[in-house]
Amino acid sequence: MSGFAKPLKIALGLIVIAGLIVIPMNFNRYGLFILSQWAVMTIAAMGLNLTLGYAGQVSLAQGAFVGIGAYAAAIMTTHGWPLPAAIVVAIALSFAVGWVLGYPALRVQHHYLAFVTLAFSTLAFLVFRNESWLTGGIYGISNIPRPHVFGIATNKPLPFYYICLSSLAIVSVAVWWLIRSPWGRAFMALRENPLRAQSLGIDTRRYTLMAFAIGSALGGVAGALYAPLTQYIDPVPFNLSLSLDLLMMVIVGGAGFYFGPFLGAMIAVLLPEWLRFTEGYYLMLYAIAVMGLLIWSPTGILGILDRTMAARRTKAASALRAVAKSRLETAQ
Amino acid sequence: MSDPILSVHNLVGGYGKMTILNGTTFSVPPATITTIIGPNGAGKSTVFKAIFGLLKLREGKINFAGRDVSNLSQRALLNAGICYVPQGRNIFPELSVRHNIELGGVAAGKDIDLPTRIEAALDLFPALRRKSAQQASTLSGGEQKQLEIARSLLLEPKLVLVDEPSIGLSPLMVQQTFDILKSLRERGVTVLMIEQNARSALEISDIGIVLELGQTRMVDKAERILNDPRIGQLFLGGAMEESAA
Amino acid sequence: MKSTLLAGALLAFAAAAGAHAQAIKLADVAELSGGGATVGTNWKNGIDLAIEEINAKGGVLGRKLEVTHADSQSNPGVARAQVQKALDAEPYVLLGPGYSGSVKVTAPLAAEAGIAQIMGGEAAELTQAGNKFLFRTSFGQQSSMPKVAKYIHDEMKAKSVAVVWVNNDFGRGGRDVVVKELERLGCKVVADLSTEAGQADFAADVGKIKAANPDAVFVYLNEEESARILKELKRQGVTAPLMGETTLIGQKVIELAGDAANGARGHVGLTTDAPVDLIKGFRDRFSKKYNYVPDHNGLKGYLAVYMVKATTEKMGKIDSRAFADALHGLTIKAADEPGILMDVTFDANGDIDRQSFLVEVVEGKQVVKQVLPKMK
Amino acid sequence: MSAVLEVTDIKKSFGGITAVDGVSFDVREGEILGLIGPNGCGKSTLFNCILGQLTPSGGEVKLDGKVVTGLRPSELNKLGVSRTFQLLQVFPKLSVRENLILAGQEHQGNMASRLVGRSDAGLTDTADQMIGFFKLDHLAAEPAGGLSYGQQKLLDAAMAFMGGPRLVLLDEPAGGVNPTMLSDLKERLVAINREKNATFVVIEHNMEFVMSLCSRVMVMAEGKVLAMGRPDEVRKNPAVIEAYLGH
Amino acid sequence: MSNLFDLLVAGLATGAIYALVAVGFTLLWQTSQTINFAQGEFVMLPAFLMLAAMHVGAPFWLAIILGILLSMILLGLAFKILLVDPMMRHGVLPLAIATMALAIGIKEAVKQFFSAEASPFPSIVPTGDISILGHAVSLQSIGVLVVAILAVFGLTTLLNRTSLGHQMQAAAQNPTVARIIGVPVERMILLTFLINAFLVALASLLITPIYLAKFSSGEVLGQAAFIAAIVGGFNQVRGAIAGGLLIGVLDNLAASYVSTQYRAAVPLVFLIVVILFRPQGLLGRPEERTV
Repeated sequence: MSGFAKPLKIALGLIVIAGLIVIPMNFNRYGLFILSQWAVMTIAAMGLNLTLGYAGQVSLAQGAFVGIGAYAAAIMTTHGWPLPAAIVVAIALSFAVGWVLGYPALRVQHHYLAFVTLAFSTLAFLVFRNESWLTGGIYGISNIPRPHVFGIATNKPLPFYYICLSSLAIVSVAVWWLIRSPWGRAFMALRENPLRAQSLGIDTRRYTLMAFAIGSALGGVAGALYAPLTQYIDPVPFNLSLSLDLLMMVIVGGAGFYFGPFLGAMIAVLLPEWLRFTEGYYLMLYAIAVMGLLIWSPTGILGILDRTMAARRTKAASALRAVAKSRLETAQ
Repeated sequence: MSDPILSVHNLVGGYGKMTILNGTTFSVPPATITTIIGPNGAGKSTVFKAIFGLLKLREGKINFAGRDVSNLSQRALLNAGICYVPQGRNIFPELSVRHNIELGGVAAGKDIDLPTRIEAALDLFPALRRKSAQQASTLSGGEQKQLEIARSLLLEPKLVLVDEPSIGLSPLMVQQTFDILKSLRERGVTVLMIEQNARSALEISDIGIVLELGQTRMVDKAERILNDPRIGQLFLGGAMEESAA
Repeated sequence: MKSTLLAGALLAFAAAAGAHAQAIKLADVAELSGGGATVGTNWKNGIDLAIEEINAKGGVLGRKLEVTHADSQSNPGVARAQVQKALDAEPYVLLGPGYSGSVKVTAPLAAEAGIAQIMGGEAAELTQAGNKFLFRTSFGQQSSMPKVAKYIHDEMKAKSVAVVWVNNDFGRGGRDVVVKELERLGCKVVADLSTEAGQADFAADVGKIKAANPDAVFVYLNEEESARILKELKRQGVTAPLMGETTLIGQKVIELAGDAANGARGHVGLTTDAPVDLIKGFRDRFSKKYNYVPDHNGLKGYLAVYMVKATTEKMGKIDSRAFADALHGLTIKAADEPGILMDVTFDANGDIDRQSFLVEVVEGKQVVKQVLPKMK
Repeated sequence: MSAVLEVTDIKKSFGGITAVDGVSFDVREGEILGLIGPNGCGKSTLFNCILGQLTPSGGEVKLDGKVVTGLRPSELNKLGVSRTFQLLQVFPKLSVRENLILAGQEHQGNMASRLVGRSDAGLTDTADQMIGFFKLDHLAAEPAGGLSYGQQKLLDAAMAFMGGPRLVLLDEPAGGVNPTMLSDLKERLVAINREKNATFVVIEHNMEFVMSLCSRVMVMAEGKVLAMGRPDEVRKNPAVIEAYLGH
Repeated sequence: MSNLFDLLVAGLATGAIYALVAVGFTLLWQTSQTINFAQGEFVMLPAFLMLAAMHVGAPFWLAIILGILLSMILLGLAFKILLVDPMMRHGVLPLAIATMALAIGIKEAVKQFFSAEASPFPSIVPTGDISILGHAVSLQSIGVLVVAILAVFGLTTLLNRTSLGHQMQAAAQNPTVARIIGVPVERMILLTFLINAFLVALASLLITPIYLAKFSSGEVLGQAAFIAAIVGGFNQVRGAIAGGLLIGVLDNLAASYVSTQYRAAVPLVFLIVVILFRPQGLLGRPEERTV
């Protein structure tokens, strides 16, 4: 990424943003729905990228937090609360649950942590399904209203797409700010060397819990948008496979890269849609594409950039070494 | 000096795009202890990997006991009589001490009398015999190093490559390990060693090799290298020598 | 690099499907992968078979039928997107989905677009929300379950019943209605057991049934699970009579469960095993084309297309807006339209009325014990 | 000179094995204490008990007269106790400068201010000074993982000093470092010791390094203190020769 | 509590299958740090290979042999060479994700090329019951239990009593050193993949007559085996066996005595408790920590 000059990067960013605002105006409802879904999934994946990519805490439960956010929003808005209030509650709730789920991370790491969060994810699904008094059980919650913003109804796909897009924008800025702050640096320290981090005064407990809680809260935000987007939720979409999908988005995009989730969500949400023309084969092709991509670049799409840069650096170092003068000779 | 048992000529190689060895050349006479010294990153361990076929050579030749062994497989090298004891902890922690040693004979297949050789190896290391039924992870650091050496002796090698045997060992343990190497030399085994603890290593060595930036800077009798002021200054921590008691 | 990818994404949407003239376009959204894949695949195959037949005979009002299939992945969110996509292409009629949850999320969209939706869902509430564009292809649970409860009470003379159901919207829906009905009739539900879709080991569930010692067992699971529980019931020696729906006594279950299916009874609204010549013919054609015997979902998909044909021919024109009105209150006779297989009437809610059967498995064969006439 | 660190009767056992068995000593303000002993004698375990990485089974650690036993490593670090590690412990993907900023940031402000405040926590200048002091200038923007082993060891040490510690525990700083680089490191340590009046405890096997750097040396064997004294005294102690030094 | 006996037998029989699958799972983890999320699909596929062989006219015994061979080629050799080898060096996660994708791919392929329907599958063990202590126990359960125990016993003997087994362990515990002392590490790793493929094919043969051959039947099994492996000890063969049996029994007891709605939760809660208080698993060895 450092290959570009700064003004060029800014210009590129502006073009993309303008494109995301203007081009969908001509889209049909399906296109807008998919694009909205992309925005929502990107938010959830950004949360996971924070927890996993930056802070190195493997979580297979992000889908459950999307579910928690979605149920919070669905239950509240169907009871007449406005969506912003529901989003605040969704954030608070998933933040709190994420904080609690962070505690196992203080005891175990890596694949063990993955297993704990995986179990949590399935448990959350069982609660969504079995506690029908609250969640409507397997029947789910239907007729979830879409909000009015500044007096404009967002029942139509385009206005609601803009809600998703602006939420994505807000989250993107917040995450960008977070990762370049000392907190972001502390998160990376957790990922790269928690032991050393501790001895440098970094309160690894608090940062670990924060990484979980903030990442989960973003999952909650995504969920709170997902509910009014589909206007009906049931437990099935929030089972383990959503968590795995989100993980796939983060890894395929490039874990620990700011733009990774954008790309990863694009592949996970859009690629299957593009492949639909192959009918019965589309999921098979999608699976093959994901495997191929990972074989090509196990560090994700953005990992390719990193690799090229590392290769360039090695080459330079190697050349430098070849011409370096021996100290023994200079001493003579 | 008699014909060298090992000679490497103009080795060029590295990892990926990084070239570490830039024409390393030296030879080692039989039944000696030879120590390679040099700064971090000089390519010392890389030379060992190259000799032991763990690094694909871009150029160069390795001759061992009169035959070309460049880019042979590990199994072939082991059977030709070269053993390699890498840096750090190199045991199989969950297998018993005896099974660890036994694995040293894998390369020879069914051609050797394994039980006899295991017994012979255990005779050399009484501490290991006492603990032969225990899991290898229960051994102390020094005993683990002994286990590695014992294991490498199972094939009755002619040349042993030892990378930093003293790292993390107390001075007493270092002495014991060096004593073992000396006893190997007495049995006619050639030892090629890398040591950061260069001064002590050169004291027990016959030959010293100075490696820098992947090239051989100097090959000479160990004592002459020890006494070379430039070497002392650059590679043995000259400043330290003055303040040392 | 990001921008080019994005631009590509945006362009791909802009180039959404162009319009085709001439053929009558139907859109199908079904569960082709995920938990409902078996349901959706049967449904899809039924549709394809019907369209092939109709087109071979010259189509509808001289125009061929054409269908696009889309996979909902058994996920309501995806179903919504796919139905949205299908509706954007302005189909004549929308077919599917099969899962009630997916129907719930998509029905308002079709209604808003004014396009009739012929679906496979059986949950009671679907047709009770006043949606004027939604039609069933089979009995809703609100009409089938009372018949089951009545049979258990009247014919089996059961005072206590164990209810085993699969914990998805299908199973839960049936369970809720049947339990209500049983209690109304004065039967005691002594065991109320939820099971997981795809569950393999029923030892514990059957153990509980055995412990409850009921006069009858009502089993409401998917076909494979039905087969597994039948085997386990036999193994543990449960002797109480078994009652179920099509999913308990279908040919597929008999094939999978073998001897263990003998004696099981069920109410069958729609089955390829019905003693009706037209249905036998359908079954033969289907098995010939796809190499397996369809379940009731295959029939539903097949019927959905013939509903389109019959209604359109009745209207005498191809008019998407008028379709729903024309189908409400319509009676289609098998004599007029053999593809509908049995006489059927649609009410103002889009619910279906048709003959149904009470069947028992005897020596690996379905035997019809009772024919239940149309309700009206 | 007052004692910065007082360790009283520290014990630590794992399962049935006693790794540290009642060790007591103190470290005086401004001194460099060496800690030597055979492998497995409990040196590192002792370090980890002092630093809060492990909870001792018994005993007490006092810092400036206050009991700090059971505090977490991060809390101890904020009280001015810093350390280096036996094996390489830098943050390989962060640049050298970022590594150093990270090492100091938790000593600035509080959690909230670190979230909303400046992204470098105002430490860029301090970090650059430290970079200069350890002669890493040309590498400031390089990822730490790309540095040579010796350079990483220097960075590791530099990081330990970013928070302006009173007491630094160094675990085998010489291990795997070539002699030339090592004399550089020693020079830096001595300078910081003198200029900033920082106190050091050093675990090391390299006798030349220990003997030339330390004012006092403590020898451990089998979890107990075997000897404590000036380097030359310790070196002649028969028990130490028997258990550790040999010859 | 006559019920309890039935539950235990059923639980053990299911658990034995979990154990077979979990053992292969831990083998892959030990030799190549592969967390195989497609392990359930690996069990599902061989049955279809055998069915396919029977469809083209092979007798059952030949179909079994062909199925096992094919699964060793596809799920052992090809899986290792095409997917694991290129990614092994890049850490656990990308490979885990790739196996998730593989799981989708296998399921979809079976559905597309074979059938979305469940198919019956012949049993190698005669159906029917025998009476043990007055309880009817199905021969299938006993058959499953016996074959699974034999397979696992054979495997542990191989690993602990033979030189080949020691070489495999060496390759798993420290591949670099194993290579240096002449252990053909690549061949050992390949061998574990082949063993895994053999075990899943065996599990497939045992379980499919009961579970039926269906493209989605691997999902439940894979997750159960996964939990079993972790609970028992991720890095120990004997742990996986204990975990498998335990989860099988626990699942049945949970369904009986807790709640059918939450039966799936019990093994999961157990899993969380085990990880938090004994992360290495009940019989596992603690993984090394550097403090």
